[in-house]
Amino acid sequence: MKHQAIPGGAAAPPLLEIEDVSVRFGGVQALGNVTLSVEAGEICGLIGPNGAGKTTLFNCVTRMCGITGGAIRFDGARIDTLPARDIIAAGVARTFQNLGVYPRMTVLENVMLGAHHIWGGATLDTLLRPRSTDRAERRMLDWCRDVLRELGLEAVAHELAGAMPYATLKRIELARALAARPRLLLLDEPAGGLTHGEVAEFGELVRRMRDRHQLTILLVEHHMGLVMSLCGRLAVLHLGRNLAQGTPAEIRAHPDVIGAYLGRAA
Amino acid sequence: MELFLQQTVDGLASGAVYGAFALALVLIHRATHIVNFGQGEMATFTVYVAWQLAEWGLPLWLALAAGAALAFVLGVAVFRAVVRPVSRAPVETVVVVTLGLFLLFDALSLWLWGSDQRAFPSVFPDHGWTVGGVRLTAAMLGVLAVLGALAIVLGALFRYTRFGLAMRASAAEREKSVLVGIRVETMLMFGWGLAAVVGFLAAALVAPRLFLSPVMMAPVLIYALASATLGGWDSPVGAVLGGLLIGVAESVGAAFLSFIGAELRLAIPIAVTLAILFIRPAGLFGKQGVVRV
Amino acid sequence: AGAQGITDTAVKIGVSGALTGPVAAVGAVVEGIRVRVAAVNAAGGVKMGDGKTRSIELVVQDDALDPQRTMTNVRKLVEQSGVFALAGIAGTPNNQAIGRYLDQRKVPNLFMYSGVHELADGRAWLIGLVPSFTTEAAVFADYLKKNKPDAKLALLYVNTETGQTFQAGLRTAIQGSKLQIVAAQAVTSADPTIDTQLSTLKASGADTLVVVAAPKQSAQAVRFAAESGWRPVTMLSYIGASPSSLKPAGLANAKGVITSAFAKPVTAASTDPAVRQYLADHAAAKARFDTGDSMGQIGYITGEALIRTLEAVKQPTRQALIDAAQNMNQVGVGLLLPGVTLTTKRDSGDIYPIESLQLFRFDGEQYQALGGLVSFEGRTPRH
Amino acid sequence: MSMLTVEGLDAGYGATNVLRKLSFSVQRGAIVALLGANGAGKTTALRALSGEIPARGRIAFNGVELAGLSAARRVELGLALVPQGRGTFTDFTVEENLELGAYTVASRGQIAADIERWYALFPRLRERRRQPAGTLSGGEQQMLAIARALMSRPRMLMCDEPSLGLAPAITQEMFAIFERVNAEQGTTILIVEQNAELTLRIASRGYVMEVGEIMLEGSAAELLASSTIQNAYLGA
Amino acid sequence: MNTIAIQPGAPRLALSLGLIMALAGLAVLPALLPSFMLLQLSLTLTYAMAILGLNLLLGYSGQVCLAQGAFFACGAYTTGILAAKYGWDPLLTLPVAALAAAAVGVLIGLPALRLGGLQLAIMTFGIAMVAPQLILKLERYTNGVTGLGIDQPAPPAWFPASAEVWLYCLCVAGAALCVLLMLRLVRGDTGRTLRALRDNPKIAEALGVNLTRTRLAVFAVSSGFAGLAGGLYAIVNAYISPQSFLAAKSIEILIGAIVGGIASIGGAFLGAAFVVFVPEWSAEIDPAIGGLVYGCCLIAMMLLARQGLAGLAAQLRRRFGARLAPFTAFQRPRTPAASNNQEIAHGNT
Ligand SMILES: Nc1ncnc2c1ncn2[C@@H]1O[C@H](COP(=O)(O)OP(=O)(O)OP(=O)(O)O)[C@@H](O)[C@H]1O
Ligand SMILES: Nc1ncnc2c1ncn2[C@@H]1O[C@H](COP(=O)(O)OP(=O)(O)OP(=O)(O)O)[C@@H](O)[C@H]1O
Ligand SMILES: [Mg+2]
Ligand SMILES: [Mg+2]
Repeated sequence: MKHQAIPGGAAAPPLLEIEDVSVRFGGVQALGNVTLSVEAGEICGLIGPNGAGKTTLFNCVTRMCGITGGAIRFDGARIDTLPARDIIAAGVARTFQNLGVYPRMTVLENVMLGAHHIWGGATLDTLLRPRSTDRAERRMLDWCRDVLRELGLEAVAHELAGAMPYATLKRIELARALAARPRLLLLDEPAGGLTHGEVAEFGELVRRMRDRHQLTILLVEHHMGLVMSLCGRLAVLHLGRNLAQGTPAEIRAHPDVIGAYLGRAA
Repeated sequence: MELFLQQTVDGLASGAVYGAFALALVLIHRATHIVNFGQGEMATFTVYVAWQLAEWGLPLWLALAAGAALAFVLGVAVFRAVVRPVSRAPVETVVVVTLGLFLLFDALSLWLWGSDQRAFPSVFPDHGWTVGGVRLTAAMLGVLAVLGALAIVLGALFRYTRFGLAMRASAAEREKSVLVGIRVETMLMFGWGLAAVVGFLAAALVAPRLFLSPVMMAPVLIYALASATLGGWDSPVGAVLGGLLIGVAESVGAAFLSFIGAELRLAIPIAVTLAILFIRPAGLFGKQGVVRV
Repeated sequence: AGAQGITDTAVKIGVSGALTGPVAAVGAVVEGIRVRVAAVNAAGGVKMGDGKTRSIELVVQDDALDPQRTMTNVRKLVEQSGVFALAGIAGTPNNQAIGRYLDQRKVPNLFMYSGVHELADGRAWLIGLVPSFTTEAAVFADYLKKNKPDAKLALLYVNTETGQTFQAGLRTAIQGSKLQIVAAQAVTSADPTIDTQLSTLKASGADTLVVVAAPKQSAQAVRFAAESGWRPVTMLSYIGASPSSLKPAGLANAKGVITSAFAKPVTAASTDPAVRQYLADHAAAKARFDTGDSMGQIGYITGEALIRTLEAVKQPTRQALIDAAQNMNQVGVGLLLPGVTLTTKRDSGDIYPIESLQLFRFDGEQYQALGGLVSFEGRTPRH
Repeated sequence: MSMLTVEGLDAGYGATNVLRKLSFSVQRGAIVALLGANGAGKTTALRALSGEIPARGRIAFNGVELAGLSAARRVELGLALVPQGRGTFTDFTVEENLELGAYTVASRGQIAADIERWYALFPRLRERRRQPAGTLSGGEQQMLAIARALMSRPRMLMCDEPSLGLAPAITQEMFAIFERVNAEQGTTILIVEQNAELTLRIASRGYVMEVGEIMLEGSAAELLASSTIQNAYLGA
Repeated sequence: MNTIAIQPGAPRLALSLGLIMALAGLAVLPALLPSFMLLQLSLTLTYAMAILGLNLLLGYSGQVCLAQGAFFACGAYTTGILAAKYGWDPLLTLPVAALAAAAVGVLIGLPALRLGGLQLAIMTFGIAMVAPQLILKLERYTNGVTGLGIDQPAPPAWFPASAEVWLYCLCVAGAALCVLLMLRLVRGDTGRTLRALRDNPKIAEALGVNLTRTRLAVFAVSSGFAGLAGGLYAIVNAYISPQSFLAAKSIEILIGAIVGGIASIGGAFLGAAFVVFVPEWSAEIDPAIGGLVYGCCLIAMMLLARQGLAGLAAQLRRRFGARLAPFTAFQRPRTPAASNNQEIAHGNT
C-alpha cells in the first residue's frame, strides 16, 4: 500500500498523496480511510453528496483539522504534522466553501494577504528592518496587482470586499490563493453563484491559470458541467469513504455514483 | 479542621454574593450579548429606592416588590434611552456606554443618599446554628436557596422555553433572528428589564451583608466577572456555582496560604478561573462556539 | 494685600478630597469643612489678626484619593485658582505627593487629614490635625494593661499607612506587658467581605479584637464578632467607629464596643452648645453626610481650626499663616472634648495640634465616656 | 390576483443605489424565477423585500403595503426569506434552528409535525439534530436553511440561490419539494437561481435582471426558448 | 478607508504634513500655557501613549486587554525603583521601563493566546485589580503604600526653557516615538496580518500568519508603549504610589481608547484628552455631581460618535473636506451593512 518515492524512476510520485485518512468529530465519522492521490499538473475533481467529507478532506490537507489516522504527503514529504500556518508556504493554497474573504478589507488587501508568506515578515521586523520591509511591500503590491489583472478584478481592487456580490467573492478567494504562488490549489466550490455562461468562462480561466502557473488543482464542485469538462480524473466520496475513481465518463456511468450523488437527471 | 470547615462555610457565604451578581451579568449576557458593567450600580440604585420606601414606612415585602418593578422599568428605560441607539455600533461602543452607566448610577446614588452606609433589612430571620463548631446563619442558607432556585428557573427559561430560545437567538444573531420573525428589539428590551430585576434581587439579597452604600457592588464586580467566566457565560447555574467555587477557593486559600495574605487575595479568583479555563476553555458549563472553515 | 489669594475682604482656601470613588466616604471631611466655613461666612467672615474681616472662599477639587490627582488638583489650585493656602487634604500618600511641591512654592498645607506623623518629617509648610494612630494604639494598650492585663489580641487592620502605623504603634505599646497579639489580619478596601480574615482571627483564640479599618469593615467585624458567638472585647479605631456607620452591624451587636475620640459625641439630643451649633450649621449648609459621621465632624473641626488660625494671623502672608498654625497655644475648638486643645510648637518639632484622646464605650445607643482624657501632648509615640 | 407587487423599488448600500426602480409582480400560488448575472442585484432585491435593508418604492404583499414595516412583521405576515449563503444560527442545534423557524407559528402540534416532516425528507438533518448548525457541511446547512424557512408555513417563500452547495441529486429533490409545497400548501415561491434551466422547469414565469432592473420577462416556456437566455443562462 | 498601504503617495504626504503640524502645535503650547496646564498636557501625552498601545491590541488585533494600567504601573515602578533606590538617571530608566513592561506583557500574552475575547478582557481586568496589591506586597522594592519619590531630571544646559517645559518635551518626544512605531506597525503587511487575525484568525492561519508570534509581538509592543508612558508619568509626577494604579486606571485608558476611536492614531490623543480633561470639567460644574455629569458625557459621546471621536472626525471630513485628515487616516473602514458579510465574518463553511 505504501507509495515509495522512486528517485528518477519512470513514475514520478504524485504531488499529493492522501493515505487512509480518518477523521472523527465526536460521534460523527466524517472521513474513514480515505485514499486519494493527485498527480502533478492534473486537474482532479472531488465530488460526492452533501456531507460526504470533501471540505473536511481539504481541511485535513491544510491542517485546519486534525486526522485520527492515516498520512498526508505533499511532494513526498509528510505534511500532516506541520502547523496550519506552514502549509501555504509548503505550496498548498485553498479557497473556502463558505468564503474566507475579509469583508472589511479591500479586494487588493485580501489578495495581498495571500502573498504574506512570500514577502511578509515578522511583526517586529517592521520596526527593526524598515527598509527591507518597504521593499518587500512594493514587490508584493506589484505581484498582487498582476494577479488581480489576470482575474479581471483590477477595477474593484480598492473596493471593500464586503460589498462584492457572491460570485465575485469566490473569485477574490481564487485570486488570493493564486497570489500565494502555490503548486497545489484546492478549490472548494469556486463556481457558486455563477450563471451557466459565466461557469464556462470560469472553466477556461482555471485551465489558463493552471497552464500559466504550472498548477495542480483539486476541485470540489457540484456543478457537473464544469467538473466533467475541466477534470481529467474524478474521485467520489460518499459517507466519508472512497466510492469511486475514474475519468469523467466512467464516473458519469457509475451506478453507485448515480444512485448516491448524481440523481436521475444527470 | 474546624477552621477549614468554617472557612469553607464563609467562602460559601461570600460566594453567594459573587454568584448573585454573576447571575445578573450572565443573564444580560445571555439575553443581549453585552456585559453590563453598570449592572451592579443600577442594582444598588434600585435597592436604595426600596430601602427609602421601607424607611418611609412601607412593609419590607412591598418595598421589595416596588423595587423589583422599578428595576424592570429602569432596565427597559436604560435600554431604550442609551443602549438601543448604539446597538448596531461596534461592541466597544456599548462597553463604554455601560461604563458610563456605572459612573452615572454610582454618582446618582451618592448624590441622592450620600456615602454613609445604611442597614438594609434582611428578609431572613436572624437565626444561627453552630454545627460541629461551624457557624451557619439562616441568612446565608436563605440566600443560597433563593439563588439556587433563581438560577435553575432562569436556566430552564433559556433552555426549554420558546421565549428563552428567541431571546438567545436575538442576542446571538440579530439579522437572522429578524428573518424568522423575532422582534429583536423587544427581546433585548425584555432582556434588559429581566436582568435589572435579577440584579435588584441579587443586590437586595446581599445588601444586609455588604451594607447598603453607593459603592456596595463595585468591589464585587471582579469576583462576579470571574465567577461568570468560570461558570461559563451561557449558564445561570454555572454562574452561581462559579461564584461559590471562587468564594470557597478564596476563603480557604487566603486562610491557609500564608504568602497570599490580604494583598493577594484577589489573585485567587483570577488564578482559579484561569486554571479552569485551561482545562475547559469555555468555562465549566459554557458551550464552546464552533468555528468551522 | 500681601500674597496671592488674599484680599481685604476674602481669603481663598483650596481643598482636595475624595468626593467620589471607592472611598468617597472620606469626602465627608471636605463637606465638614464646607459646613463650618459656610457658617462663618454667613456670620460675616473671619476677623483676622490684621484687623480685617474676610470671608473664606473655598475652592474644592475631587481627587478620588488618587495621589496623582491630588497633585494636579493642588497645582491647579495654586497656579490657576490662586489660593492662599490649602486645608484638610485627606490621605497619607496624597499629602506625600504634594509635599515637595508645596515646600518649593511655600504654600501652607494646613490641617491635613492623616494620622501618620512621620509624613511631616522634613516638610516645612505642612501641619496635621488629628492624633497619630500610634497615639490611639498606645491609649488602647494602656486601657488593656489596666483592665485586661493578660489579653490575647487579634488585630484587624487596613492595609495602608494608617493600619501599618497603628500596628507598629500597638506592638511598641505592648512591649513589656503581658498583652500579646496572637493574630493579625489585613483588609483592603477592595474586599467585599472579610469573613475569612475574621474567622482566622477568631480561630486564633484571641479574646480581644482590635480593629483599625474603614467604617464598612469595622462594622462587618463588629457584626461578625457578635453573630459568630465569639464576643471578644472589641476596640475600634475612631476612623471606623461612628454610631451611624455601626448601625448596619446592628446596634445591639455593637453594644460594648470601645473606641477612642477627641471630639464630643454627637447625638440629636445633646445639650452641649458646641454640638448644638454643629447641628445647626449642618442643617443650614444642607450637608451631605450624617450628623454622626466622624469624617464630617473631623471636617467641621478642621474648618474651625482654620478659622482659629486665621484669627491669629497678624499679616496677610503665607509665612504668617504657617507661623501661626505651627505655634498654637491651647487653642480651643468647641466640638473637641473638654480639655482637648490645639497646641503646636514648631521649634520642638511638634506640628500636630491634637494629641490627646479619651476612650468611650458604646451602650447600644450612644457612646459613654470611659475614663478620663489621655494626653500625649508633645510626646506622640513614633514608630 | 397577485401576491406580491413591486413598483419602482430603489435600494442600495449607503450612497450607492443598486436597484433602479425595480418593478415586477408574483401571482398568488405561482412559482416565479428571478434570474440574472453575478452582481445584477438579485440578492439586494430580496433583502429589500424582506426588510433587511431599507428601500424606497411600493411593495404590496397580499394586499398589505410593506413599506415601513419591520422585517419581523413581514415574516408574521407570511413572507419568508432563505438568505444567500445559508442563514442558519450557527451556535444553535439543528432542532433549535427548526424551532426558531417556526417562531411565528402558534400550534405546538404543527411544529412537531413539521419538524418530523423535514427530518423525513432530509434524514441527514435528523442524524445531526443535536449538533450545532455551524458544524454541518455547506450543503447540509443549505438544507437546514430552507427547511427552517418553510417551518413558518409562509404564504410566500423567497429563496436566494437554493441550489448553492447542494449536490445534484439533492438539488433535484429540493426543487421537487418546492413544487410539492407549492401544490399542497399553495405557497407562492420566488426563486433566485443560477441554475436557470431547473428553475424555469418548475416555474410558471420568469424575470431576468440586469444592473438593478428587469431586462426581460415572460412565461417560463418563453424564456426557456429565448435565445438570449439560452446563451447566458442555460449554457446551451 | 485603509488605502494607505496601497497608494503610498498622497495620503502619506497628507499624513506627514498633519503630523508635522501637530508636532509644531505641541511645541508652541508651552509658551502659551500656565505651568500646571503643562503638567496636565504631559500627563495627557502619557495617557495617549498607553492608549496607542491599547489601540494596537484592541483596534488592530482585536484583543481586549484591560490590564494596560498594570503595564503602565510596571513602567512607572521600574523607573521609580531604579531612580529612587539605585540612583539611576531617570532618563536612562525609560528604555528599561519599556522593556520591563514589554516582558510582562509577553508573560500575560501567553495565557491570552488561549482565551476568547470576553475571557481575556476579564482575566486582564483581574490582573489590573491585582497589580496595585502586588505593588503593596513587594513593599521591599516599592516602598508599599508610602510610595516612591523621584528626583526630576534637570534640563540639559543647552535647553532654553524651564524644567517643566523640558519634562513636557520629553513626553512629546515619547509620544512621537510611539506614533512613528505605530504608523509602521499598522501599515503594510504587518497591519494587514493584524487585521486579518482580528477578523478571522482561522483564515489568517491558513494564509500563513503566525498567530502566536504575532499576538505576542503585539502584546509586547502594546505593553512596551504603556511601560514607556508609565516611566514618563513617574518622572513627570515625581512621586508614585499604588493608589495611582488602581484598576480604574486601566478602565480610564480603555475609555480613552474607545472614545478616541480604537483603530486611530489621532484618536488616541483625542481620547487621552477626553479622559484627562472631561472628568475635571464635569467636577468643576459641581464636585458632588461630577460623576453624574461625566457618566452622561460618556454616554452622550458614544451616542454621538459611535466609532469614537476619530470616526466622528471622519464623518465631518466627509462632509467638510479633508482638513481633519491626520485624525482619520487610520480609521477603520465602515462595516458594510450587508449580512452576507456577517456570514463571511463568521467564516463557517
Ligand atoms: N466540527 C464538526 N463537528 C461535527 N460534525 C462535523 C464537523 N465538521 C464536519 N462535520 C460533519 O462531517 C460531515 C462532512 O462534512 P463536510 O463539510 O466535509 O462535507 P462536504 O462533503 O464538504 O459537504 P458539502 O458538499 O455539503 O459541502 C458532515 O456531515 C458534517 O456534519
Ligand atoms: N454590502 C454591500 N455594500 C455595498 N455594495 C454592495 C453590498 N452588497 C452588494 N453590493 C453591490 O450591489 C450590487 C448587487 O449585488 P447583489 O449581491 O445583489 O448581486 P446578485 O445579483 O445577488 O449577485 P450574485 O448572483 O453573485 O449573488 C453589486 O454590484 C455589489 O457590489
Ligand atoms: Mg463542503
Ligand atoms: Mg446574490
